[in-house]
Amino acid sequence: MGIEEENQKIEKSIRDIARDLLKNKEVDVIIGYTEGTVPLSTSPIIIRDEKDVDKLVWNNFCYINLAKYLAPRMPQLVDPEKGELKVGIVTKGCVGRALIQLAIEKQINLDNVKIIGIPCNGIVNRRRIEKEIGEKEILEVSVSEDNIIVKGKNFEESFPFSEYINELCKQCKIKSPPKVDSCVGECGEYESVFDEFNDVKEFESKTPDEKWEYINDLLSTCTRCYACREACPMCYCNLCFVDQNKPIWFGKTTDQTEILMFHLIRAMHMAGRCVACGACSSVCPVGIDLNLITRKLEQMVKERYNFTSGIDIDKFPPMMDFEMEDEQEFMLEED
Amino acid sequence: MEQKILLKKDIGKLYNELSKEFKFYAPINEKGYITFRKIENPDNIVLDYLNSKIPPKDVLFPEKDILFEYRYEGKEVIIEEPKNLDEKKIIFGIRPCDAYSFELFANFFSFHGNCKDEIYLTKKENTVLIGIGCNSPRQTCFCTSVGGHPFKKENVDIFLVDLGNKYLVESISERGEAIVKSLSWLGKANDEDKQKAEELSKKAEEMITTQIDPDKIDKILDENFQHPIWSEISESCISCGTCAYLCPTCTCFDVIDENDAYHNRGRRIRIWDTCQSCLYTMETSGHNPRGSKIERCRNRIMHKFSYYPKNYDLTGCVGCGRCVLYCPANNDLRYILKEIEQIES
Amino acid sequence: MTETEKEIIVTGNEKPRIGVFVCHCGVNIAGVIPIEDLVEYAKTLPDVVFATEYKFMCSDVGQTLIKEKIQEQNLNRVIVAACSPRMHEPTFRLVLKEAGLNQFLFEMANIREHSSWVHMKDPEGAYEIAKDHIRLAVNKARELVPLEVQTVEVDPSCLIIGGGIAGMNAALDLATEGYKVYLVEKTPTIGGHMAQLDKTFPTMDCSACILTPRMVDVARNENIELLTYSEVTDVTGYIGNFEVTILKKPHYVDQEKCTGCGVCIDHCPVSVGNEFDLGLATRKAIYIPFPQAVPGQYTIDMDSCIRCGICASPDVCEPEAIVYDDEPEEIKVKVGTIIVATGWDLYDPTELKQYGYGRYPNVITGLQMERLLSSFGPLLGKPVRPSDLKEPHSIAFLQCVGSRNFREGGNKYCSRVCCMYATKQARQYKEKHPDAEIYIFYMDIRAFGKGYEEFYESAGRNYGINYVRGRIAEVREGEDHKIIIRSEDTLLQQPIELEVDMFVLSCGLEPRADADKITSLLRIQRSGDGFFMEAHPKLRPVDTLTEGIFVAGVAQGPKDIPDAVAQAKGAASSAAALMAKGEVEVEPFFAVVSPERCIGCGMCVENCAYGAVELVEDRRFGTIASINQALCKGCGACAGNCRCSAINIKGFTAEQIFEMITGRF
Amino acid sequence: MSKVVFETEDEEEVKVDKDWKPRILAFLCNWCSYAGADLAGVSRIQYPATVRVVRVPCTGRINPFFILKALTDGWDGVVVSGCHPGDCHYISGNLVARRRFALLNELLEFFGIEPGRVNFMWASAAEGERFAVLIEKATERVKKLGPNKRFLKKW
Repeated sequence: MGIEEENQKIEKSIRDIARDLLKNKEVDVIIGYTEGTVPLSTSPIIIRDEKDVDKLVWNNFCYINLAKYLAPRMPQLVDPEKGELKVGIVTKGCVGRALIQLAIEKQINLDNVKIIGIPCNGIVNRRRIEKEIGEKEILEVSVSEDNIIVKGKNFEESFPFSEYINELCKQCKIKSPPKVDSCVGECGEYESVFDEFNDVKEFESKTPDEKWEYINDLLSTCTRCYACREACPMCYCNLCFVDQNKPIWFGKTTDQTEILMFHLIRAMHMAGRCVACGACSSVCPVGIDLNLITRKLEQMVKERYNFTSGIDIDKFPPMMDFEMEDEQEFMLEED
Repeated sequence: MEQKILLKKDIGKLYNELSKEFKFYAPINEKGYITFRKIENPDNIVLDYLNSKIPPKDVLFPEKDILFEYRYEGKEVIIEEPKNLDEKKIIFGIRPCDAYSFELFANFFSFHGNCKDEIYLTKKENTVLIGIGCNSPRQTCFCTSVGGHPFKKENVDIFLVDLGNKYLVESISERGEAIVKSLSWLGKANDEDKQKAEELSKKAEEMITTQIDPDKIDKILDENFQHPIWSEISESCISCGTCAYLCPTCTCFDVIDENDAYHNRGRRIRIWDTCQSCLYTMETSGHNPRGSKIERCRNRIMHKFSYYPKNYDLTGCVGCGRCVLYCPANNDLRYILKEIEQIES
Repeated sequence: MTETEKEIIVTGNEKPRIGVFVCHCGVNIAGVIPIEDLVEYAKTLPDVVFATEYKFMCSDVGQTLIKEKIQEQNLNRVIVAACSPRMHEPTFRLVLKEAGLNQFLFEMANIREHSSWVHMKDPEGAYEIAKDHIRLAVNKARELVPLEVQTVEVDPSCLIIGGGIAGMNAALDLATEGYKVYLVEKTPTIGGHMAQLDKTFPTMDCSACILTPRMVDVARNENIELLTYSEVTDVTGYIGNFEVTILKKPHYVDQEKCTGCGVCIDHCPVSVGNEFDLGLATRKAIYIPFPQAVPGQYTIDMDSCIRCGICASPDVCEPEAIVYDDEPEEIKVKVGTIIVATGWDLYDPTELKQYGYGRYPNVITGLQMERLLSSFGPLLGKPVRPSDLKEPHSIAFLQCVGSRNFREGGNKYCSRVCCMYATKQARQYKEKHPDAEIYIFYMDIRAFGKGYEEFYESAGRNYGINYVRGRIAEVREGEDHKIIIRSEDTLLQQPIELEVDMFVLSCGLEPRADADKITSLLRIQRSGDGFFMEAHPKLRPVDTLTEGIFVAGVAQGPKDIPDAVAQAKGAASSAAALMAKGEVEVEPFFAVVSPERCIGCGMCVENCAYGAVELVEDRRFGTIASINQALCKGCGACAGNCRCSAINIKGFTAEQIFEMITGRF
Repeated sequence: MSKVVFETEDEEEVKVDKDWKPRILAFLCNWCSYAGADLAGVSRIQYPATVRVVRVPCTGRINPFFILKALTDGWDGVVVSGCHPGDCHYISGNLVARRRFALLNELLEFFGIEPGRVNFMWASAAEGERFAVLIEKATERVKKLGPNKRFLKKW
């Protein structure tokens, strides 16, 4: 089955489930994706009425992690009388992981959430496509068979799908959301996820100088706009560490040191919590691809603490937990 | 004024001559997108581009702008003003919409001459803008609705039109005239060239399909501060601030101090801020009049389409379409404005 | 505070006025670091309004100097650059308090332990470090705020772990003073190792004769709750308020019904080695450790019991006291203080193959010799060779077995009792067998106690005991299980070979094998030798680093009976001092939550070892963390992990540490 | 005396003396490592004069900020030392911290900060000698790397 067909099937089932949920008053709103107004995009949408469910779409440009709309308790999702609304949410694997992780961190109540699980077949790496097309205006993008077809004035190019999806999607083992009680769509069971992390290991085999060069070059254009933070479903602090001013642990400018500090501390904060949705890279206005750092985070907690975030609602994230037997090979020892 | 011809192969020559006197900024391709950088090698200049992703505002209004530095000498505090403000700059290959944005900037940074920001104004004063006509506006562009045009020449010193293998060069200001004169080797333009430029201008104008009515919007906004539309508009917004960071007219900044305790020195810096940030307008008391993204999304629209016209008689948007194109949540400004237009007054 | 002195109120908003007091510590600091220069340097630091020096800041004169200057210079922050804060921080805090300044507006710069002493050979480096430590202290001092001392009530009760001579003495002292004591002993009887000894050096009084009356006193004392055959399984809480869980192991004999007739022992068909006699004699599966045991309670050793049921038959046990389905019992007590007196284990010489212990029947340990010599022992005080049960004519003792050994696996320390007990045992044997040949192989004799030297001297002179200076290279077994010893007499500088009937290894003392368990149970520390560590080797020899927990006896380090008793009394006295006051001041260093930053993720709840954090619903801020200050110890595990930096630790605030980091060089 | 000359006018050329002494900031937990350092002092064990000590109640208190701030603020190296696992005065503070340090250490290396710039270790109150030996080792590691430039905030 081609990807396009698959997507249409998923789209239909999303609409059917959403219609039923709204009809039966099981939920008050449905959060999903709708057609974008510019190529390579979709727009998140909140649907309140049964008749609008046909606005829901599913394709390979649904890069925003919808769990974000639940984390900061949107005013639109709270009714002055009823309190928190019951929400149905179109959930691909990483959205499902984010929801579970948020529930572990006591930020959402899964009782109020209906997970419309869908199997995701990968999100197109739009930054890469934009880059390869260069200074030509993309007017239309579609996925047919296994190719991404990009059309514009006087040109048409096609890219192999499996090559041009997000790096994280290529590695993704959790295509549909892990099963929890409130699943209404297609949810899977994941005990533990095997991953060799060859990409991370390859990077780590470099010398410190090479790594330093690479990371610096990668992050050098960061404008400290924090779009990555805002798109991240797991970033929901009232006052982010970058905004704290007592004491000011690091500056707010785009000096190299400060940029590195920001990304390093953000990585520290995401360790064991990051759900590898890639939203941060997709939204970066200057196109910084953070997937390598994301992969590193996954690899660290998996290999050290056998933990994969957002799978098991009963398992504490590694930073909340500890074992006497934890590895400590990095500790300085007498010879 | 007299129109000249610059052959594309002569860009390097132009750079070599002008960079003696000016710091030469031009669009280059950096990591897959176009941005304005100081040029070291003229071969890097990309003039055949749609529009830069990062607007050239950061040449004069950088993300990190040092306002002053101080240090202690003994008990005395010595304040050092920023140096090289009067450094001569050229911004080469700027699109008309971005050039127009500098005019909006001038309003903000001088506020009718009552409150002048010398740092910006001095820098602007010493900068020559060499614009280039926009042969193929994107489908997201709507400059013609907000006082612009793909071939608007008024805001630059020298205006170029891409004629294929050469540029039509037209000096607009006196300063531009002087520069063009100094480049004695420029060729002469013939009528055919001029006519072709005219055609390109018309063609470009036709390509812009989005039409909005800023005056009507201004009126509607006045009466609908509490309209439920703000909640709808902000619903899908993730408050990332991409719209503001990529906007050529956004001027909001935050002022911070950096201290180096050991060396007894420090500096005051201005950094970009965005009205989409949850800390924007946060008060020391902990109260924030724009506490939720409903208010913050409204502020962005109101600021550009209501407050700016009231303060300066101009729309605070140049219609470059960057926020439309790059919004991660595809919260399309064109559609937002259309919806506002439809509000019944 | 005298009348002329005024209280200095500090709100934290006024400009810091910091005073720096640099201590010479005699030559300890001044011998390495130029103090004058240090004072001059301190004066250049921002907000330092006064700096001076003195020979001994901790002395009365030094303290007075600080008090005067606080008043005179109107100081609102004080820094003493001297030794470790672990040494004198309390001293100087008191000085501030007396001078009318909040005692937490004080900071120490450690320029002795961390500078002059460790960089003696690099005076320039030491000076640099000292300057930086003063600078760091000044930076932190700027951020100090006054804190209120907290007091907690101290429950007038004490848990004593270990019923040996140290534990018993501590228990009796505290009970006499009227405090409730829970004396927990692992074995079925109290008495400890002292009960195994025959006579005690140097006075040669009978160990049992002086010990058993004390044991009875302990049992009889109303204030002492004796919990034998019991183990502490859990300790929570803090000084003044420890919650202790004790597991009472089942005896399988109903103490209420048992008359102690002993018929069961006669009928029990199982015979196993007797721990009390170190395997030199046997006991039955149902047993009493030794006749004078307190409590005199019978116990069935279920590991060796074959459950034949004989003892339970009414013919054997008329009162029907045997309870095979006896269950362990868990009791919980609340105590204000804890004394650890867990004692010692004897070094096991099996590993030292060259001495033949465990291979040759006539090689025994000193403690086994003690049992052989004991008139209460298995042989009623007539030592015989284990191989043929004949009285030996010649005996050799080897000193320092498992002590003073710097090689892998050895104990580096001196066990302090072996020289004396070997000499004592040799004298005892000589008294009964004047013809016997006794050799003591030693490295050097350590007879340091009162009357010890005289005792040792007389052993050689009056008893004809041969002291041979030299270590034994190896022993082998000769004919008739005799032991052939090869050694060198280092005084005569000639090798010797000697054949003796019996060979006694004077083994040293070791920390208890289960000391680890106690360490983690009580969160106290152990020194490098494995014994429990005192808070300060000189000045706080009975305290541990955990407030409210004291240590006594060999648990803290090898010692003889008088020292163990003295320390026990010291520990009892320290514990009593706490309980007598009824309350104790604790450092007000606990966690505080900024509600506006907290997001209620609950990470701190999981990370807190004391259960001091819980999530609560706040009307304004939603779900947020809340700290129970009574439970919080101020460790900061919550603060270190908080993504939102919503938690701060008083006394070690982020601002203070920030200032120290940024105030470099 | 050894000296480091930073010529900070644009090109930061750093001349390193052969016996250049790195400046290391050490975060020591109050109960084990600080006491261990004290014991090293009491025992007069000599180690290089490179560490300045910040006392913290427990390694659990140490936020990654502390370590990173020390690097951006110009310390040449950082040492973090606490109680051995299982011996924490606060039961498990060092175990919580250990996970944090493990991740921070890996991330620092991932970002290309030279291994050895930040050193984590355990030293108990009784291990004055071990403390001295490890400080010596940490000093050697930092010395080999030279002055901290990568993460240093440039003015």
